[in-house]
Amino acid sequence: MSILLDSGTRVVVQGITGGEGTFHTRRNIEYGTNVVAGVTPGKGGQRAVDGRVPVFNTVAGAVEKEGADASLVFVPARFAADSILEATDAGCSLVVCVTEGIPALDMARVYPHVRAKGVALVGPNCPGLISPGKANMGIIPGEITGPGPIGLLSRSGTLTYQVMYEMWTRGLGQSTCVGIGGDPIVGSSFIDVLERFEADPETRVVVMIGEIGGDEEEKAARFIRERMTKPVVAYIAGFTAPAGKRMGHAGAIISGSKGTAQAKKEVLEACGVAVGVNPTEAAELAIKALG
Amino acid sequence: MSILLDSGTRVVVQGITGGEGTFHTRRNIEYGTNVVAGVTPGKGGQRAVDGRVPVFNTVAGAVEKEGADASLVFVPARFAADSILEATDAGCSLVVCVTEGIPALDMARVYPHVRAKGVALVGPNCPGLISPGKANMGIIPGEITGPGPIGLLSRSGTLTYQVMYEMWTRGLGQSTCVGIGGDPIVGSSFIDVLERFEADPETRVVVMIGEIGGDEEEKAARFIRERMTKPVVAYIAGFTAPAGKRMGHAGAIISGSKGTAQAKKEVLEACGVAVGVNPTEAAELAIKALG
Amino acid sequence: MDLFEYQGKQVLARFGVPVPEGKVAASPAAARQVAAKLGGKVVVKAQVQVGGRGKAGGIKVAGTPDEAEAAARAILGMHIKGHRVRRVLVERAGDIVVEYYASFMLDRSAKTFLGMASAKGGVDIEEVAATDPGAIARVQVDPLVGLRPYHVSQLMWGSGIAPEHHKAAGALLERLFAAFLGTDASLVEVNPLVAMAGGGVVALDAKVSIDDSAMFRHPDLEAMRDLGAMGKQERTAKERGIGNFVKLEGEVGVIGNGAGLTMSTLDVVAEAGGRPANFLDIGGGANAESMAAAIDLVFGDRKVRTLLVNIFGGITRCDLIAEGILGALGALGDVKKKIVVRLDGTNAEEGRAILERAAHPNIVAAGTMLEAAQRAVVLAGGRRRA
Amino acid sequence: MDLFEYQGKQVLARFGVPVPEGKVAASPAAARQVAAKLGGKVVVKAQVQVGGRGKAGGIKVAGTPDEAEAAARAILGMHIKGHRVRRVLVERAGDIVVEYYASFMLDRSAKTFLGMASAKGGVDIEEVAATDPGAIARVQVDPLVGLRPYHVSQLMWGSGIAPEHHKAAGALLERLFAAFLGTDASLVEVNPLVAMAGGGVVALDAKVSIDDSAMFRHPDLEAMRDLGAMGKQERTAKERGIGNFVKLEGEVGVIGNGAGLTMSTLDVVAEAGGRPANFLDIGGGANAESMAAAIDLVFGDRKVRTLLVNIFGGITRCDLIAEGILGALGALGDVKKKIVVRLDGTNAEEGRAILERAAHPNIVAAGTMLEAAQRAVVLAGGRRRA
Repeated sequence: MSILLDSGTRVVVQGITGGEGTFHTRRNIEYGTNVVAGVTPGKGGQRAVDGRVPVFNTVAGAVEKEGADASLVFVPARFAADSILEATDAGCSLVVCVTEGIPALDMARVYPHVRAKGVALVGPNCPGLISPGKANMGIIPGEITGPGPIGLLSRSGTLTYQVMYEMWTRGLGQSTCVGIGGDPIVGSSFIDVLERFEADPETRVVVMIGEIGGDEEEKAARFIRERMTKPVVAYIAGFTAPAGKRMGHAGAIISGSKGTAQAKKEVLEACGVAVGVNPTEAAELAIKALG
Repeated sequence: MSILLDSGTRVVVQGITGGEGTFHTRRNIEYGTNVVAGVTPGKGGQRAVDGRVPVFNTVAGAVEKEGADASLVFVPARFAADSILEATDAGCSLVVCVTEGIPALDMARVYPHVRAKGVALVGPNCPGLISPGKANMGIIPGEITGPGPIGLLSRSGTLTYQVMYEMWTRGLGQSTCVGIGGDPIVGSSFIDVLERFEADPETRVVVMIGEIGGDEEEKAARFIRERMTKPVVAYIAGFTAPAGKRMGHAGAIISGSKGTAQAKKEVLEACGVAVGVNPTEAAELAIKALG
Repeated sequence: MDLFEYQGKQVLARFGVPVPEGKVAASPAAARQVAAKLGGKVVVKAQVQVGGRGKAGGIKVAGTPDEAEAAARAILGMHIKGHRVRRVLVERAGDIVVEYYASFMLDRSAKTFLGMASAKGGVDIEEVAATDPGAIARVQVDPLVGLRPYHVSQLMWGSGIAPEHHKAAGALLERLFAAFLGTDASLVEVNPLVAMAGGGVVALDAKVSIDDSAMFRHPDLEAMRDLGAMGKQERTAKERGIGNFVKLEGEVGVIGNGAGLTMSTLDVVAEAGGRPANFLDIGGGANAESMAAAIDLVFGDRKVRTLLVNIFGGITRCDLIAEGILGALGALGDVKKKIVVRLDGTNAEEGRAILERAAHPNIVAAGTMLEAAQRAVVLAGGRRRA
Repeated sequence: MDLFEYQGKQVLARFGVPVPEGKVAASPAAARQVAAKLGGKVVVKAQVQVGGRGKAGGIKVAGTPDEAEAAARAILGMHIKGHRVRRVLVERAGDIVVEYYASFMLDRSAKTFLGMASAKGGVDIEEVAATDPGAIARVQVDPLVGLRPYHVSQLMWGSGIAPEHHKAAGALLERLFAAFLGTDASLVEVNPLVAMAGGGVVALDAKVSIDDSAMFRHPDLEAMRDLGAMGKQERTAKERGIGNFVKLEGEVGVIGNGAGLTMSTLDVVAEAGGRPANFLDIGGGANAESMAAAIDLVFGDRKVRTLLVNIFGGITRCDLIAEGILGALGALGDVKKKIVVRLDGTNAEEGRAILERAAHPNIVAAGTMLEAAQRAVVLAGGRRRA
């Protein structure tokens, strides 16, 4: 059992007939992911991705006919919040939203509903998640990792790949790797995912990749100290980021003294989490923690 | 331990300085209820109910200063939904709303928020609840009952008193009596309360008083069959009600064939619940169920 | 409060729901005028709050103002399932391509809003629900989330409504939902929702029920209340604010406090072999004046032979009730009918003492609810169970 | 996107938030005109997106148009914490009774909205939060529930705002929240919110930050974007859509894909003893053209000695990146500066092969991110850690 996603997960892809949707669905299928349906309103009855996937007009239809229980959202930003709600109400227990650029207000209104329904939302503005050797939902390149004892979670996209790759070149794979997304409001927080890794028998060590801005890492640090028995290793990006300047996605705004990489590192270390100075060292710390 | 309410419950009364608020708060205090605060915006710092209760401007203030953990709402209908939300957000775990005439739309918007926060809402348009011998929150006359092994729940006001009285004249008291209210949308449903009675060691037999309209009783019947070990006795009012006519509060609309007293009786009996033909028989059935 | 079709359409139109052009008329002459003004073919429709008026002959098509007048003359004054037709709606007739169904309502059971749509419109939707449930698309709309595009999409694709009508019908649904929220409705129903030959969709019928508790926010809707459609006693009860009154067919008048207790009182009267003449819940906090007015109202029905007053005092004080009964008897003068009174709860002993002291020949005290019902039935002429 | 005070006030006023009468001016003469039109005492305020302008002399009171012109002349062109003053806001001055604070913002941590109010207005609110946290009332406003009367009540009673100002300040808060929602703001802040001698409350300052992701809904706000306030390279990046660019002070140019990886690249450059010249995240799905434009942009800074390109291909294909680099070098012509390139992930081998075949003298291939950073630092002149 991996967390959130495994080979039994029945995935519906929202926006499957779009360029990105088709491209990544194909990659996910080739990885072994059980993609059972796609959704594009008005294209119900067609088949997408080289005829391999039946298309429905609504997620409810895909759930009813194909038993989909997880949704992967590739819908454009201005419709994506609606798509998350649709998947939630249709009964998906996992929703992964890759879409970047969803207005924060839309997500602020989506989050409490999704949470009240008990749905695990990953993202938006995230690379998705992969349980190596089992299934891949999103845009993480499957070829740079493999199964192993590391649970990886990250607010970042390509930086995650970097860390995965650093581990894999050292022969270290992951149980599951979750990119939680860098937007101001995302579904699953670090703590939500840490809790799952703590309970997951396949995960022995957890690697957490944070960055400047917000206080997710600080909250995670306290959670790790109080609630986790498994070793956690961290890496934080943004030591060189100048205060008050924006660096890419909205998750990377420094707000006063709190939220700096240095502050996060100090809190993490105070809570017993080893923090690597670069991705390479983080990978090496993970190996050390495995013993 | 009674369900929902006992002598340790720290009650704040919203709308305490109004006529009804003052009158019933006094009765509740005289019954032994631990009323620790009242709320009327603009009257913070005063004392209400013969100087016995400190008044605050906000529920948050009452929670902070007096440790209130349950709210009793006597606020007029057009402000009552707001009061329920205020108590919820201030951290009360129990909110009892006596107010009648709150628009259904307001309650429809209150309910999902209250539910998401895990608050037990009783009412609106209900007589409140009483744990005889311990505490009384609302307008149920305390003198017509006493402590005992019966858990009583009802959608009705005076009919509840009738049944309580029928039992008490036979020497039978209650663990807790909950009037869930007769409005189209109320907080706690029959099932929510049945679940608590099932778990309550002081309750040996449950008496449920329903009426025509809706399908609360039918849902409760299935819950009783599947999940309850304690005997449940029921009484349903409205056998003589003509189809399609409204009888008082909105909870009493017959919708087609479903929702009639006869249909409810049949479903209850099919689920193993003895149904009395009048309040007297219901009380007698409860005695019998006690063995 | 249920609106008549013509009122419902006025309200929906305010929220942008397309409705046929037309006007209500209370006389054949007025119907003729409306038809003349509209020009061309019109439909004349009985305005009654009950289904099945089409089969009853309450809807007629008229090609000319003359025909419209004749149709109105035939329809006005008709009785449809006990409802007398007092007004007709005269509307421009159009070429209907297809009939759909759409509604939003308060889903009490799920404590949320429910939207429904079906390609099987123009027929009894409850029948469709019973015989072909798959033909009706349903979506729950979380009241905090509101109607979103995906809800509309689910209703369109799930209902079988033709894709070429999705855009127009979807837009109508959005406006219908706005009307549902904006009027504090417990139900807005459009059946049929029709697609016209010229393109576009129209609400050809409208059923709108407004939450009475929300009327304080809608004085414009309160003004639509048609007291004329009520029975005389119901109207009196409404106008004088005497609790909640429903006329029934028996001879035992019933007054209780609280809907549940009053319903239960009807049941025990029936159980004792009597037939209740009415339901009258005088509510919480009744006093001497409201009690006197209630007795006056019930005795206004000549079929009533006995009155049963069943009060369990909570907020209501039984001493005030007793005084109200005596006051009413004083004001009514030479009444022969008996009043069986059962008092319990707050100040019940004081109330019973007041009645005992008065020793009024028309008042019969009863110790329990069952005893009270049995006595009332006997005094009204005994068991009548058919 | 942060709005200037005068823009923020325009926006708030649209939602009914009361603001002082006034107008922005870009020259002393224009300031004089505004002052003359307003008549009486005015305030001339530097328009900069940074705090502390009062202490820096960026706010002056003027009794006459002459004085307003002189004040504007003194303020325009000033540098306040590195920001050049290019405009002043000239407003009517009023008699302030008391200064409060109010704001709504997106609370990322709690994933909800946060409202704050304080009777300690007109001072740095972060300082108040640090020294006297009890002076600030906070309420979380559930985005699905919205701002309700009880939230406003809690802010009023919890903040210490005088009861006589509750009604006016409460109404202002409701409008401020409407503006917050209506503009997709991540922050609306009024500090100070002042009560005036003549009664009423006014937003005397306004800080409004708009969510860039929501700009597609707000073309009117997008039109307020002041590219003139940006540096030259930032402006170019924005205008040409070349990812996310931030100018820094060093000599090692940095291009990466993804904000996290690019930040991490800056860190390893610093760790290797170099100083990054910029942050440039070219985002996902970069291709040959965008890569060429990015290189052109970074080399536009003469201080840049070496460029480090760090790409981990996901959606981005490394072969296209390699082609872009070669294309850029061809177009730039006689460039002496070296480009250290590290490629991994999607099509990395193809990308490396392309570069190897080209054997361009300015391109230095690196096997890992750390190695790339070290090489770039050496090529830029070695360790410079202060």
